[in-house]
Amino acid sequence: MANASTINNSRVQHHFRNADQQFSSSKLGMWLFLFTEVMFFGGLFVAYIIYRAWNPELFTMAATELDTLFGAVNTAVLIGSSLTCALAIRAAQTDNTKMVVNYLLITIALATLFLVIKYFEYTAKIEIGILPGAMYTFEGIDHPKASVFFSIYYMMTGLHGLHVVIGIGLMIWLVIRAKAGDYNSAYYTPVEITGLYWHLVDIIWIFLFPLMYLID
Amino acid sequence: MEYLTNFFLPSAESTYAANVDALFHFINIVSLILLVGITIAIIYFAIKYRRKSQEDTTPLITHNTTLEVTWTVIPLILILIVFGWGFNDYVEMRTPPANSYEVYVESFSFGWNFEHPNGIKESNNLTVPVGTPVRLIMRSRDGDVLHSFFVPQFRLKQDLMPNRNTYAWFEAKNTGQFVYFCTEYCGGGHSMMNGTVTVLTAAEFDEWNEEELGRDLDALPLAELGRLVYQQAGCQGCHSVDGSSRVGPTLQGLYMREREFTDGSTRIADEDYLIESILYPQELVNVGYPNNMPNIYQQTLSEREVLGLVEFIKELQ
Amino acid sequence: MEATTNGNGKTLKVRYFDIEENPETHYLNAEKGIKSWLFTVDHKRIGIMYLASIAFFFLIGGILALVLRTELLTPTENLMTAEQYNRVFTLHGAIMVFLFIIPSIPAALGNFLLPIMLGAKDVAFPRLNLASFWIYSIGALFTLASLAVNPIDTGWTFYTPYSVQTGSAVILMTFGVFIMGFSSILTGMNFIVTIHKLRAPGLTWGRMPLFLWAMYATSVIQVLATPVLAITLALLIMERTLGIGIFDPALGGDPVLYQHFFWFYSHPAVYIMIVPAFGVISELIGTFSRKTVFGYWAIAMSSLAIAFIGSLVWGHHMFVSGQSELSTVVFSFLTFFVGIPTGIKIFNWLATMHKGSIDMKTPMVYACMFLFLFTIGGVTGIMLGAISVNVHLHDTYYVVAHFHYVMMGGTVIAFLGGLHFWWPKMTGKMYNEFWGKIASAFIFVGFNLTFLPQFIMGSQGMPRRYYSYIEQFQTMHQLSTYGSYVLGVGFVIIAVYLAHSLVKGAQAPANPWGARSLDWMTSSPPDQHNFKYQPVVSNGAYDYHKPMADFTLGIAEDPAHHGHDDAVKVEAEKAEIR
Amino acid sequence: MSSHHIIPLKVLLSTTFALIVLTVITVGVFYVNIPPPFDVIVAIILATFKATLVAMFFMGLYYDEKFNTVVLVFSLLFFLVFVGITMLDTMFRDTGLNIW
Ligand code: HEA
Ligand code: HEA
Ligand code: HEC
Ligand code: CUA
Ligand SMILES: [Cu+2]
Repeated sequence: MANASTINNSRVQHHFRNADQQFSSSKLGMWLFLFTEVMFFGGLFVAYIIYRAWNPELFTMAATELDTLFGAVNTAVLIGSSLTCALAIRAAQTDNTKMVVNYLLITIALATLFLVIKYFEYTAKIEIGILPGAMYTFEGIDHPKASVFFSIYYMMTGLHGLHVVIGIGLMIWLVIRAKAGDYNSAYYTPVEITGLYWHLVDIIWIFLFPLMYLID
Repeated sequence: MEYLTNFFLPSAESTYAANVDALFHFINIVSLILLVGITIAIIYFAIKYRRKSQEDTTPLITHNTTLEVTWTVIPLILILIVFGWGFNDYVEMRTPPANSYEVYVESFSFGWNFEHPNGIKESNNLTVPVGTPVRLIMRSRDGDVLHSFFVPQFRLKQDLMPNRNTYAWFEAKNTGQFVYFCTEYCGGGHSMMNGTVTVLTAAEFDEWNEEELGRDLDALPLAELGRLVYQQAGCQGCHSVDGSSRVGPTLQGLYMREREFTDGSTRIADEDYLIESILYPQELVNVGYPNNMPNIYQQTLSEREVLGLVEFIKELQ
Repeated sequence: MEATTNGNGKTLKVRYFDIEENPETHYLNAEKGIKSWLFTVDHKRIGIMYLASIAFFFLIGGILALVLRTELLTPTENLMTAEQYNRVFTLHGAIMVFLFIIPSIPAALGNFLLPIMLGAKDVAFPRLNLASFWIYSIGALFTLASLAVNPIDTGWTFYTPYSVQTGSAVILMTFGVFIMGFSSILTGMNFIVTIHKLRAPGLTWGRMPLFLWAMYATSVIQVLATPVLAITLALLIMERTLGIGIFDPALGGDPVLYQHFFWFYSHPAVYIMIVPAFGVISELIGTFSRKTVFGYWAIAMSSLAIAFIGSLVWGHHMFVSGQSELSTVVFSFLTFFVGIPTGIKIFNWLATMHKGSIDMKTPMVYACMFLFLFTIGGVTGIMLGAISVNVHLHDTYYVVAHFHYVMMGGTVIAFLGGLHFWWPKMTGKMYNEFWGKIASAFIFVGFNLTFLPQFIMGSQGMPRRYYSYIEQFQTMHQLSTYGSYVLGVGFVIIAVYLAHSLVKGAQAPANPWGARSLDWMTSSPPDQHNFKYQPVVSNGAYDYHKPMADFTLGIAEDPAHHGHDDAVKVEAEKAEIR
Repeated sequence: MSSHHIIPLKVLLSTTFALIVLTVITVGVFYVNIPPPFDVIVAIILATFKATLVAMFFMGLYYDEKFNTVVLVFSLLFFLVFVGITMLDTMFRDTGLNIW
């Protein structure tokens, strides 16, 4: 959504009084969007919390099937990508177009790394029959609702993964525009706003990691 | 007054019904007073202050704290009364007396089974003694959907779920027959999922118990048994015996009639066909009907019961 | 076109300008061709497109209502089988709620009016606004597709496990609703940002028309609650496709949890429907009583209070669902508190009429009708909130009557009032006052005849979503059905005279009602960019005690054009530009 | 305009450092085996702390218009309402009204 509002290059759109007004409007819009994201993921967190409160033993048993190392590494990867993303904004603010592109590329690389790791995680599970819902065939967890845990796991990490993919798409688009020299200290709203989005993706993972992987 | 209250609410036949009604009438009266007041004000203002000329001017009145506090506080008091009152009765409605007579209620698409403590089973009619608290332990059949047990005259309603029990209780004040409905939407047969609660005197109830317990199902002629199963296994919810169409086709005149199926084939409804369509309803689906007859009767019905059903259907000519 | 003003709290030099009557070019004819509509970023045109869409869906929903009422004329089968009936009421409910009433006032009237009332040229994100409309259309297409495939029969609430088991096209339908949810969210975001950032110089929060306060509160609910609907429906789709077992008891899930999720959105959604209606009523009553709205701040803040309290009460739909007794009691307690701010509004409107100069034009007739009907709907909501009574009334026609009184008697009536009120502004044409009043009479009579009997049969125990019923209820059902026909006639009359006014109606003046807010300070229909000048506001939206001359303000962007050269200086107190 | 604040490099780098350290602590705490429910509480507190850092410095809320912070806090509040009230049901089923 952020993009649609700001496609117009550095020019101020006709209904805004000045660039400042446009910038702070876009930012407020993005924050409201993040608000909806919080509630969107919130639904899944509610399901998580309630099922965990109902079946604490299930969550302890099931979490052993998740690889803490993968989770921890991915946390670090995302934190790193948040940093490079913030640096990309900084570069734009300081009129350093080349670094904008470079930082964005690093961010994209890290995001891709995150997905690759997730891919290995998923395949390892799928191989032993840990699939969401009705397709679940794994027998290693002795609990009638084991499949529900993994449904929640797949829904949450899957939705998060989808956000990562969207983030990568947005950043590729930013790279293209940045290469064309569209961003500078006077106008960098899309970078700033995509950054906000990306940090939220990071924040959600910060919560997912201990809640999914670190249950004992 | 009597007439008016009966006009709005069905007769109050359980011990707590009268309390519920009292609150109902209280809210109605308060609401009516409010509504009449508001309506009079609208009409009065609209006439008294109607625009007399285009040059009319109006005074500047931005607010009036006293007035505003008044119409905040009065409703506040009213809602607290209504909440407390409703809460109080609710506690009663949710707290069955300790010595209640317990009945297990099972709902399924589309019918009801009741099981008494002494093992008597009934379908689509619940028989209880008057003046005795009855506690319902309710559950929907495994794999089924939600239903809700509603007896208007008892002011009783509770949803049933397939995954856990829910509870309700009532104590009937008078003998008689009272309709119950299913009030949680459950599909094609939702509006046919009704039945009756029969309230008997203590003596009648004992008599009824004896009669039911004394009945030897194995000695019953097949067709008689079939009729019983028809009533109790839920067939009744979907199949009529008088020619009218419910969720499924009527059973009247079915025997030896030619049937048409969605796969284009046809078949004469002989004994074999009847048995198959009861035990494996998903195989052949009649044209014009949904494929939603429960696929459970291989497990729930004995061979003799199925034969009984067939004999019963054969007699419905 | 930036008006180079910089008045952070300073005094502004302001010139009067005349409003052009019946301009040659305006937003409707500034550009031509179907593309100039479909790809417009003009909030006014988007508003009109929404208006057309919701009128279409109201027609469909209404026809379905008449069909289902006709089926209920007798206890036996009249037109259709039980399965078909179930589809009809589900589609009626779903279309009316998701395709008609939720976008009705916010997306149609709101889009048209919000920037104009703010003195802005457009909403903050015009392209996003167009995207919202397209998202709505795509969602609607999915819904219609489900109609073609296998119309859904779950009730508009999609309760599990029935919605998981039924063979109808639940996925298409819920996916359509899921998509439309995003349209709602984006519109809400857009409006919040617009109200925060694009108010004209001098338009302080305290001078905003109450319609904008209502839209603000509505937008907050939209942004807050709709994502939960989205995730709920997404999970429902997953339940059907993957069997994830969160809501389906057959797989270890919990159906009551589904109900929490659904109502966490859908209860606040009823305030998405009614709060904009409150906004419209404030405008109507202020204008046609020609009097300062009594208790401006109380009305403004009560919208926010309703939005807030309304988010805490969703469980009152689940009193007999098997949720814990504790939560039942808490939900009942909280439910009643919505009545307080709502009551404040009702009484403040009455107080506004007191000592006013009341002109009973059609919009005002609807406003008074609203006060009457909505009060009935509201107090019966209080009845339903009382736990012990709710146990008896839940899922009976009493509930059906309650929600039609608030949705149809409240929102739709307010919408009709608003439609007539702003019709001259939107189209530049006057509607026929005589036929307007005749139709409103039909609607009033038909409506009460339809839904009053439903209260009675509901209390007597007639369950809802019933295709047939026991004979005892037949009289009431028949009254109700006849009432719905009268209602239908009313709507046909409206459709006819509104269509007629488009072709043959008299030209509308810029400000036919002598109103004071900015939407009336521009021509009818408005200029493509709303105002020829950047307006500057120095009066409240309801300062009816001041002479009209104070209100036509603007900063001449081009003094040679329409501006009086002997400009008058006006003190614009605290004219803040943010 | 405050929202155009350029966040100092030092702030960004130390935030990252703090986040990594906190991640290590989170994992470390896991191996300490705190008894439930305190393990969850500690994990949530740590995660909240990390999230706050990200929001304040990476997302610039610390330098930004206050209203944006209000929006974020509000969303969390509503999430808590959603969980909290729903749990009044899910945690108290079949306890009847004896809680009073
Ligand atoms: C526009 C939509 C709308 C609005 C505004 C409301 C407003 C209210 N509703 Fe309604 N409601 C629905 C739409 C709406 N509702 C729908 C669609 C359903 C059914 C869904 C389904 O199952 O399909 C429903 C169902 C519903 C139920 C569940 C019924 C059941 O299924 O068992 C309850 C129970 O508490 C309820 C309560 C209320 C209350 C307390 C209000 C309050 O907001 C009303 C406040 C207003 C007033 C109180 C009147 C004005 C005040 C005064 C004149 C002051 C004096 C007041 C007092 C003394 C209190 N509603
Ligand atoms: C906005 C919401 C809305 C509106 C306006 C209506 C309007 C009407 N509704 Fe409905 N209704 C619902 C929302 C709404 N409804 C919902 C949510 C349900 C629950 C569904 C469920 O259980 O799942 C329901 C259920 C419902 C039932 C219960 C079904 C059952 O439980 O078995 C009934 C029965 O009488 C009914 C009747 C009516 C009638 C007669 C109207 C009338 O007011 C309709 C009048 C309208 C017309 C007759 C249209 C005429 C229009 C024209 C002729 C053209 C005009 C064109 C222009 C102006 C451009 N509705
Ligand atoms: C949920 C509703 C439902 C219930 C309960 C149900 N049926 Fe059916 N039945 C149907 C439907 C629908 C059909 C038609 C579709 C088909 O042929 O499968 C049908 C078909 C039949 C047929 C074939 C009828 C014909 O016209 O060819 C017979 C016989 C039958 N059912 C017997 C029974 C008996 C006996 C029971 C109870 C033990 C029973 N049904 C319970 C819905 C139901
Ligand atoms: Cu069973 Cu409705
Ligand atoms: Cu509600």
